[in-house]
Parts: sequence; C-alpha cells; structure tokens
Amino acid sequence: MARTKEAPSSALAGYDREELHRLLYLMLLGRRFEDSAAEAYALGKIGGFCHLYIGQEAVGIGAISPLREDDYVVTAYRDHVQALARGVSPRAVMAELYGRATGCSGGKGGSMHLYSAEHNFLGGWGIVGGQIPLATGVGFAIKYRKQDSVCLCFFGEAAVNQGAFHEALNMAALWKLPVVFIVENNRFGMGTAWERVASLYDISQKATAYDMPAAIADGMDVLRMRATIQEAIDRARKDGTPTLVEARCYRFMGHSMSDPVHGVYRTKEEVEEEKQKDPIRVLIDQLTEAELLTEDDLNTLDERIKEEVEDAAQFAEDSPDPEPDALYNNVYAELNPHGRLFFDDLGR
Amino acid sequence: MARTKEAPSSALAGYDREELHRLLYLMLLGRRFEDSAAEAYALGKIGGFCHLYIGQEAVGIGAISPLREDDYVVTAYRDHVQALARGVSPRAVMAELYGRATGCSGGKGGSMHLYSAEHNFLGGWGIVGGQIPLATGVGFAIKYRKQDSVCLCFFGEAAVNQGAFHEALNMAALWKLPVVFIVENNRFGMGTAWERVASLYDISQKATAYDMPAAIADGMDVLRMRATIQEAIDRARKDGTPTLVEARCYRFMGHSMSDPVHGVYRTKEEVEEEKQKDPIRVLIDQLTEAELLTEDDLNTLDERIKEEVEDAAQFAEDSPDPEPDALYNNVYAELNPHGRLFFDDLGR
Amino acid sequence: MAVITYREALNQALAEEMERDPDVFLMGEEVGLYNGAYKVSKGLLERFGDDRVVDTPITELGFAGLGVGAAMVGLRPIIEFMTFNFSMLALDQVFNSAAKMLYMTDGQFGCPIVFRGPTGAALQLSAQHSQAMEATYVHYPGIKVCTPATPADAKGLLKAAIRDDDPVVFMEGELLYAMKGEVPDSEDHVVPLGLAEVKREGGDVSILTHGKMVHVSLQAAEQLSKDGIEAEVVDLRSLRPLDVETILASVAKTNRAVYVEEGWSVCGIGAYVSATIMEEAFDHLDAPVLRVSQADVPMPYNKQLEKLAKPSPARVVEACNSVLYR
Amino acid sequence: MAVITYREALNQALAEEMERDPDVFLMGEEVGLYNGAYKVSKGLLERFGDDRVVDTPITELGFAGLGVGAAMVGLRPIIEFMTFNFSMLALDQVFNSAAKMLYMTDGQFGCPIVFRGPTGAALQLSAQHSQAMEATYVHYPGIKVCTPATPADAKGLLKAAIRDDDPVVFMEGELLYAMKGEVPDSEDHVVPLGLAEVKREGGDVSILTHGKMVHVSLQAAEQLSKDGIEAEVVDLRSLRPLDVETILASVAKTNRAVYVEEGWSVCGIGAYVSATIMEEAFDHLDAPVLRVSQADVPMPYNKQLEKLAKPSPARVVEACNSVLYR
Ligand SMILES: Cc1ncc(C[n+]2csc(CCOP(=O)(O)OP(=O)(O)O)c2C)c(N)n1
Ligand SMILES: Cc1ncc(C[n+]2csc(CCOP(=O)(O)OP(=O)(O)O)c2C)c(N)n1
Ligand SMILES: [Mg+2]
Ligand SMILES: [Mg+2]
Repeated sequence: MARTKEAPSSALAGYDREELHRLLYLMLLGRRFEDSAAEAYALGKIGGFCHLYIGQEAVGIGAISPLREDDYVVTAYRDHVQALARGVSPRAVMAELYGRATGCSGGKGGSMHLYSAEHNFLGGWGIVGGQIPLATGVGFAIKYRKQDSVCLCFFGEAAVNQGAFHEALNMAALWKLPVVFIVENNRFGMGTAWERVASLYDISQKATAYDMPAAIADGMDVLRMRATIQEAIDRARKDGTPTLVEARCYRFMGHSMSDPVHGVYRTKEEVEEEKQKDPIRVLIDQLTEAELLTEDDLNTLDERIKEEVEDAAQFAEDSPDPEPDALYNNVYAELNPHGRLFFDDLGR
Repeated sequence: MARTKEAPSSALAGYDREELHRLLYLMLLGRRFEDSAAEAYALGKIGGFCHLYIGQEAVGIGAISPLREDDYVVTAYRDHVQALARGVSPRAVMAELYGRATGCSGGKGGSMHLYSAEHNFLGGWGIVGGQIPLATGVGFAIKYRKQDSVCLCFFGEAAVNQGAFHEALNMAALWKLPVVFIVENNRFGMGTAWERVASLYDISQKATAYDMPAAIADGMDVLRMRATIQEAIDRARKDGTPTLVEARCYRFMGHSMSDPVHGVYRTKEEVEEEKQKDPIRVLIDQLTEAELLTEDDLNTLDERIKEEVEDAAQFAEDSPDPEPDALYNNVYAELNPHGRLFFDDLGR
Repeated sequence: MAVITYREALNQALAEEMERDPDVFLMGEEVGLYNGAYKVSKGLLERFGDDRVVDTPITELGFAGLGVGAAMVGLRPIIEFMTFNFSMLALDQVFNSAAKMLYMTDGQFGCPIVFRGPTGAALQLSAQHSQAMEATYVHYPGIKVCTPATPADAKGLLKAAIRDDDPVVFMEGELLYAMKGEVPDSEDHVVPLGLAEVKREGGDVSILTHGKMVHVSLQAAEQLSKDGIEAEVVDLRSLRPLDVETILASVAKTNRAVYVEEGWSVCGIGAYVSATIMEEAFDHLDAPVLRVSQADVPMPYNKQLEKLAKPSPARVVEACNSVLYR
Repeated sequence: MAVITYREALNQALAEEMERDPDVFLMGEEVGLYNGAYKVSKGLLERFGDDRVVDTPITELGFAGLGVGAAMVGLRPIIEFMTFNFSMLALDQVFNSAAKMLYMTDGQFGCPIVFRGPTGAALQLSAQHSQAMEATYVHYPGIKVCTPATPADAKGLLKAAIRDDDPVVFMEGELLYAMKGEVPDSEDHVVPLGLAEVKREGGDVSILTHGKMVHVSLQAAEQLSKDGIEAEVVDLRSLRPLDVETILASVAKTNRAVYVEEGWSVCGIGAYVSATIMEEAFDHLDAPVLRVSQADVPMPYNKQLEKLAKPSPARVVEACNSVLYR
C-alpha cells in the first residue's frame, strides 16, 4: 500500500505572502464567524442543532484552499467553515443559520445543511457517514465524464465505524474514483472517545483493507494539512486514485451548542491544554516568525473580518423568512401533469 | 496483527480412525444428500431457491466437526451441509426442503432458512451479510453469561463488502466476542468473481483494519480446514478473541439450482479443473494412503449413506404439509390479551 | 403518586426491569458514560456496570443486529436509537431478522427485544432529524409498536415492552422528555400493550391519536368545548396490537372521527385506522374520518415553515368542525 | 404492435433511454456480465460498455448512495436492486438523501434517479425474499413510485421514470417478467406518471389495484361477470403521483370499491387509497371500501401456506360480494 509521508514542517516554502494571508484570513473568518453564531444561538436567533468547528479550522481550510473551482466538497453537519472556505459568502451562511430566505439553502436546511451549487459545495449532511457514498458518487460522475476534478469528502472519525464507509471506500478504490476521504479525527464522537469504539486506533491503517493510499495529516497546522492534502489531490487528478487522510485535530467546543465542552468524557484540563495548540495561533506564529505578518497587519485583518461578520449577522437579521408557500416548493422538481403528489389536510 | 500459520499438510496426526471415518461420513452424507435434493428440485418437489454446497463440504464440516454441543453455528442460505454437520437429521433437513411440517423449520423456512434450537444451529439467513451481526450478538451473549462456548459465523466472500461485516467485526474485536468469522471464499458471488468487486484481493488481510487475528484455510481439505479453525476456536474459548478465517474453496454447481454451472462468468474448463480437487476425493486419498480406509469400508459407508438419504427423501415425501392454521402460528410469541395483532381480509 | 418527568419515568422503568431480570441490558450510542444523548439512561452505567449498559460505535445496523442475535439465545436487549431517524440504517435487521425470527424458525428462536428512542420532530432539526417513523414500523408483521404520550404511560408501557417476548418498537418523543405527570409508585405499574386510553371523554366527535399529538388533540378539545363541542380524545398508546374495540366504541358513540398524527399521511397511521373504522363501523359514521398530519413535505428548518408543517390544535379543530359539518 | 415480454419491454426502455441520453447509466448487482439476475439488462453491457453498465459489490447502501451522489451532479442513474427486499439496507440513502435532496438544498441540487427491481413475492422464496415494499416507499414525500402490470406499461412507465427529474422508485414483479403483451413500437411510447388506467370497464363495483394484483383482479372480475356482476378494474400504475381523479370517477360510478394489494394491509396502499376515497367521496359510497391483501404474516415457504397467504381471485370475489351485500 502506498503510504505517503507527512508534510514537511518548514512548510512556508512555496507560498507567497498573499496566499498565506488569504489562509490566515479564512482561519480568522471561520473563528469570528462561529463566535458570532454562538452568540446568536444563545440569543435564540439560531435554532436546532449547531455544531461549531472551533479548533478544527486548519483541517477544512487546509484541505479546501488548494481546490480548483471545478472541484467538489461534501461534508457532514459541522459545515460552516467548509462552506466559507469554499467561498460561500458569510452573509449567505449566516442567513441560513438564521433560517432566512436569503440563506444558502433558502432557510430550509439550517446549520447542518449548507449548500451552494455555485461553489460546488454539496453540503451539509446529518446522518453520520451518509455523505461518504454521496461523495463517492460525485467521484464516479467525474470519472464518467472523463474530467480531472476531484471531490473532497469530510467526515468525523466516528463515521469510520459505519458500514457506509466500508462500502464506499471499496468502490472508490476498486473503480479509481477521484475522491479524497478526509477523516476529521477530533478524537470524540459526541461524548465517546475514539478508542472506546474502535478496535484499531490507527485510522489511516484501515486504508490497507481497500488497498488504498493513506496519509496522516497534522490537522492543527493549516500549512502541513494543506501540503498533505495537496499530494492526495494530485494523485486523484492524475489517475483517479483515492486517498484516505486521517487529519488529527481537536474540538475546542462541545459536540453541538447544546452539549457541554467537557464533562464525564474529557477533562477541562485536557481541553485547556489542547487549546494551547490553537491552529490560528500556530499560523500567526509561523507568519510572524517568517516576518510575513506584523502586529498591524493582524489587527487590520481582524478588524476587517469583524466587520464582515457583523455585516453578515446584520444581513441575516434583516432578511425575511421564506414565504409560507415555500413549504411546498422544491419537494419535487417536476410537478407531473397527472395525478396528485401531496396528501395532507393543508391541501384540503 | 497476530496472523496464524496455515495448518500443516500431514494433518492426519492426532486423529483416531473413528474420528476420520466420521468426517468421511459427513462429507459423503452432505454430497449424497444434495445430489438427492437436486433431483427432488428438478422434479419440483423442492421449490424456491436451493443453493448447493457441493465442492465446499470441507469448509463447513472441517469447521463444525470440532465444536462442542454448547457452541453455536450461524450461516447463510447455503446451509444444508452445515445443518447436517451440526447433527440435524437428514430427515428433518430434507423435510424442510420439501416444506413439510416435520421439517426443521416446520416447513416455513425452506432451503435458505434451516434452524435447530436443539443443536444450537441458528440458521439459515437470506440477506447477504445479515447473519454477521447476528452471530456477533450470539458472541455477545456468550460473554455476557461468562460462558466459554464459541459461535461460528459462515458467510460468502461477497458478503465481505457489506457494511454489516465492517460494523460487526469492529465490535467483535473491540469487545472480544468469541466468534470465528469464516469466509467461504468460493471466488464468486453469483456470477461475479471476487476480484471484480473488491479492491483488495486478500480477504484475510482485511482483519488488520480491526486488529483481529486472521488465518487462511485450505477449504478443499477437511483436515487442514479443521486444524485452522481449531486454532481459532481455542483462541476464542480462551479469552474471547475473535478470528477472521478465509477458507479458500470452489463451488462446483451453479449459484443456485436455477443458475448455470458455468457461462459468461467462468468456463466449463475451469470448473472441470477445480473438480479435480474434489474435497471428498482428497480425504479418501489421504485415508487410503494412510491405510485407514479400504475399498470395502468406502462401499459399505456409501451404501449406508445412500440408504440414509433415501430414507430422508421418503420421510419428506410421506410427511404432511403444515396445517392451514400454521399460517398464523409463531408470528408472535405473545398474543397480548388486549388489542388486535393481525389485520387482513382472511381474519374478516 | 409521584410527579416526575417522562424522562425519569423511562429511566425508572429501565432500572426496575434491569433489577428484575439480569438478562435485560441496554445498548446504544452514548447510553453509558454520557448518560444518554437525552439523559434517559442517566445513572444506569454506574448502577449496572458496562456489561449491561453498553456504549456502541455509530453502527445502527450492526448493533441492532447484534441485539437480535443476543435475543435469539435468550438475552433481552434494549436497543436505543439516539433517534429513530437513524434507525433507517438498521431496518434490515429489524424487518428481516427480528420481525421474522419466530416465524422462520417456526417458534424455535424468539426475539424478545426492545428498540427504543425518540420519534418525530423536535424544534428546527430539519428534514433528516424530524421524521415520525411509526407507519414504517407498524406495517411489518412480527413487530409490535407503542407510543407513550405521558410519564405514566412511558413507564408502564416500557415495562410491558421489556417483558414482552416479541420485538417491540418503543417510540418516545424528544419534546416529551421534560413533560411532568403523575406516575403510580408501585413497581408493578405495567400498562399492557394493546390497550388504548380515553384521555378525555366527549360525545360529539372522536379525536383518535397517539404519542405527542395526544397533547395537541387535548388542546384542540379544550378549544372546541368553548364552542360547546365535546370531543373525546382517544390515545391509542399501542399501534400494534391496536385496541380496535375502544376505537369503535368511541366512534359508535360520536359517529364522527378525526385522526391526528405527527407523521405523513400517505400510508400513515391515520390511513390505517381510518380504513379499519370504515370497514368495521361504516354504518356508524355520519361523516368521513378525516386525518390531520404533517404537511406532506420533508421538514423545513425555518421556524415559521416548521410550525406550518406540524399539526396544530387549530388544524385539529378545523377537521373536527368539518366532520361536524360546521 | 409487437408482442413482447415484460422483461423485453423493460430491456427496450433501458436501451432506448441510454441511447437517448448519455448521462443515463445502469448500476447494480449482476446487471452487466451476468445480464441481470432476471435478465432484464440482457445485452446492455455489450452494447453500452462497462462505464455505463456497472456491476457492483453487494453493498446496497453504498451503491444507492453512490447513485444519489452522481445524480446530484447531473448524471441520471438507474440503480437496480436485485429485489426490493434487499433495498431495506439502502433506505437511509433513499429517504434521507434522495427524497430530501431538492428540498434541503432549496432547489440547488436535484436527484434524477430511478431505483428499480422486482417487488413482492415470487414462488416459495420465504419470508426474507417475498416482501412488497410499495407502502414503505410511498410514505416518504420526495419520492415517486410506480408499479407497471403489463409489458406496455413496463416500457412506457420506465421511460417516463428515467426522464423524470425526481427520484422514482420503479417496482416490477418477478412473476411478471415472462408475461407477454402488446407494446407500441414507437420510441415515444411513454406512459406519464400519475395516470391510472381502467383495465376493465364495469358499473357494479370498482376493483382498485396495482402491479401484479391487476391480473388477480381481472380474473376475479371474470368470475364475477359470470354471476352478472360487472367489476371495473382500475390499475393505478403510479402510487405517487396518484390518479385520484380516475379513482373517484370510478367510485362515483359504482359506489363500491375494493382495494387489492400484494403487500400487507397495515398502513398499506389499500389503507391510503381507502382513507382518501372516504375523505373525498364519502357520499358516493354505498358500502365501506374493503381491502384484500397478503395475510398479515411473514411469507411462509410451504407452497400451500404461501398460496393461502397471497391474495387470490376468490378472496377478491368475496370482498366484492360483501361490498355488494350479496
Ligand atoms: C447515523 C447516525 N447516528 C447517530 C447520529 C447522532 N450523532 C450526530 S453527530 C454524532 C457523533 C459523530 O462524531 P464524529 O463522526 O466523530 O464527528 P464530529 O461530531 O466529531 O465532528 C452522533 C452520534 C447521527 N446524526 N447519525
Ligand atoms: C443484501 C442482499 N443482496 C443481494 C442478494 C442476492 N444474492 C443472493 S446470494 C448472492 C451472492 C452471494 O455470494 P457470496 O456471499 O460469495 O456467497 P455464495 O453464494 O458464493 O456462497 C446475491 C447477490 C441477497 N440475498 N441479499
Ligand atoms: Mg469526532
Ligand atoms: Mg461466494
């Protein structure tokens, strides 16, 4: 089994300043955006489940930032930062969290179900592991059309135990479908530590079962994350070879806004310690060290982002709810001329 | 991963004559029984799907013969020989194929669904891979009750691709459940060769993904098969450690009685060549060579078996169909005193 | 009688039955260390240990099937689905293994198992997390289904379900967990399957319902009574076995019925009960049985749309008025 | 018009639509090299190559989901389930992904996919292989369902299903594959979804049905006509969209209806149609709508028991007689 090496540590090489600042921008945007979402949730402006990515930003941003426009991204319900990294506007994402008609899913999806056809962002899925076969199908379509784009598929480590993972990876490897399977190993599925539900700790090793290349990525360092994914992307573009990438990271917040940050399943101390490795801090230090970022740069950037996030929140606030008749829109693409599709007392 | 060696070839060591003759008896019984079933099927006395084990007898018999009474067996729809090896009477099995009330499933199951509580024979399942979680549950129950029995779980190689396999093996390894997972790798799932649907050819290697011991067994040699399984059984009894055993074998007949023996998916020549390795021939030669079997022994044994099989067929012939009211028996174990359980026009 | 929450009632039932029978165990995601996603199993791991309160990997098909296998050899598993939405992954093991076990083996192997968890919508959880799956389960013979609406029924029915020798699908409601109500203190508070309960008496119209919708129906009944209409609210409690007797008795009295369900109407519970009533009480009916259900669409996230989609007291009142031709 | 088998009709529809639209592909177990477990895809691999006729591993959940993903980005997959019994493993991808795709994305991503294969019982295949799953599928909004009973409908409806932009569950019958019938030769023989067909006219009683049971119903109608009863046999053909108009028109004419279905009755298709008729044509009914269905048990293997379990012309006649109070 081809097993690729981890990305080199001195990973600034090969990036120009602008690119690095773009990454820092995305990292900070993701963080500020979710801080704002957390506030809005506390105020009841966002409902349902809301899963934050705080602490894991390097994974999604490192993986998505090298993509081409014609590439695809599929992920789970912890999807805010992936959407932003893919270029979906903070306004459209925040409006979706608020359930507004201007949201990127028209207010019908909410936090767990973000989509943007314009950005080839395929969401936003709530059934653990369910998006893995979907992404494999996107890979199938790419190959079917003899294109050279790739599909990134994100899922949490707990999804690895699902049958869907096993079935999809076999087909992806068998048919050489250009999919990069990225395990966001934040070490917990809700309140359950990976080692309590897996007989094999090393996730990347599961790729052997499919004769698929694998890699372990440092999910707390956006540059190393990106370098590792880049190799997988290149491999997929070249001849469709899929890769299983285990991105080691950590969730700083609770599983969702309604779950505790720590408790029976992990200690406050552990969380505090992990926070020392904050991926944003890591990047800032790398840039400062390399004299590519000054205190001023950072403050200006941060100001700009704060404004952008406030603007997004304001936009969401001011946006209208969907019209009542949206209830029956887009259930079906085709309202057949014959017969009845809807049966309920509202239609009576 | 602990990987056990294949069983030694000169495997007669450690067996007394009686035991070896018992194995030969089972092998021949299985073969003669299914020859008779095939005839009955051709005559329309057996209906539905009927999957023969001809050519694979060494797998089931080699694995089941070393079991204790308090051990369990779970298998798929290709289950005639497993049932016989477990001690279910040819009469009860044949009567079930005929759909008679005297059948081991009361005529309700048929060829694919043989059961015998008395023999801890848990069937007899028709959904590819569906029995793997069931067997894992039996293993769970054994551990729960702190017993030292084991559960053998048979399934075809094509079932390995099912999510159920992945989910069950992880739990079995994680919780150390005393299950021996036996892949009957006859190289085809219906008309599909394993290599056409699997990205990794070596099935035993899939055990690495669960940090589970694995073994490859010669499924065309009942003694080597038995030796390999014995090691797995011992491991399971000792501390619950499960094993994945890949038994390499070959199906001499079509997938089921309604499928061709060869055709687009394999050549007549291939089948003929494989038939040279007939496991019954192999055993007879081993015994003859070791001067543990004479021509006479063989003939007497075969005569006895022919009679036994004829008797079974006659018994099935003479047995009654289930009573009409059996239709509603055993749908529910408990007919609650309140409310209605059945809704149909027959009940009107 | 103590006043406790629906959640506590379920917790008591679990604890009491695990005390009572060592073969009973609880298995599912987060049921142990995390005390349950909705805290229904709070304290059980500590009390019964991790042999009997088992946290699973996220593998609905796998652990449902594992439970069925364990039940085959005599254990009495309680399998928790964090919500029934996720049980769609496990339906093969429920329908093809559990529901057919006793029949295919002609009585040799039984399947005394309970599959439990919340069904239906909570608040703004969107399409994948807001499905009422009663109709999907009750369709398959071999399965029993119950849907408690109150703390007393939650405890009594769960105890009955655990003691039942058949596979029982036990459907709770996330929005019911915090609801308080009186629950008999006795350890023998068992509500038998198949027994409906008239939650409110009335002679003008029968509102037939189950689960969460019992409360929506009771609110509707209150509103109706302001207009001098006395509605009888019949909580079926079990959907299979179904208490046809009580249903028909109420219809014979009121000659009018409305079915209120949280789920979709196509091949829904309302269709099942409505068609049964027509077959067996046609001459008692002064009006067609009408059904109130979720809007026939996937559940939207937006709060207003979700509100529109869910059955409301107003919609129940409207349906009652139309069967009363008012 | 050529006389061909139901199997050939499906094969023609597949070939013509794959010819017509390069985005259409067929995927499933044994569909390629083996020409299909029931030979429906005979010759397609040779004709279209293995990019478009794809043999899969036995992973119903996986390849159903793969199809949905491919449909998201514009392909038009036809996913064959060897039989719908096995689709129980794939229901999560059908209900949680395909059925909700367009809605959750508010129209951004569609899901033009067909899930097809045989539903219901053949002969003595026992409990796990003999299930009619129409009711399970039609319950979920976002899905369309059709169930052709004749070669002409098989071809015309499959072409319509493949061209439809929504997920269509297309349910065939193993026992129908060998059935012969006239099929229009034209490439444009498309039978639109949502259009029922009166397969036999009659004024005394309406027999409403779909799929295989159309033929059982027609036999029953012949028997009835010997007694001077003229039954109208309405083949719904599509279960969603449902041709309520044609159903109500027939009931308005006969004032009596019987629903005949192969599957179980609890939350079945008969319940759905019967409840709908009551709601919308109560005053036309001179008798309750009765239902004929599979015995409410898992399908037994034994030939005699299986025969008892399946709807028969005799049972249909009996139901018709009782709605005629004879
Ligand atoms: C099939 C299924 N089972 C259970 C759930 C409930 N659930 C939502 S998230 C989650 C934990 C998933 O953990 P992981 O895959 O590691 O992703 P993370 O939340 O850590 O990003 C669970 C059990 C679900 N959504 N889907
Ligand atoms: C879930 C499911 N999918 C498809 C089928 C149809 N089917 C029955 S046997 C079979 C092939 C299985 O091959 P394998 O597992 O290798 O077992 P073998 O028949 O070779 O013993 C298939 C596809 C089924 N019974 N269950
Ligand atoms: Mg995680
Ligand atoms: Mg095989």
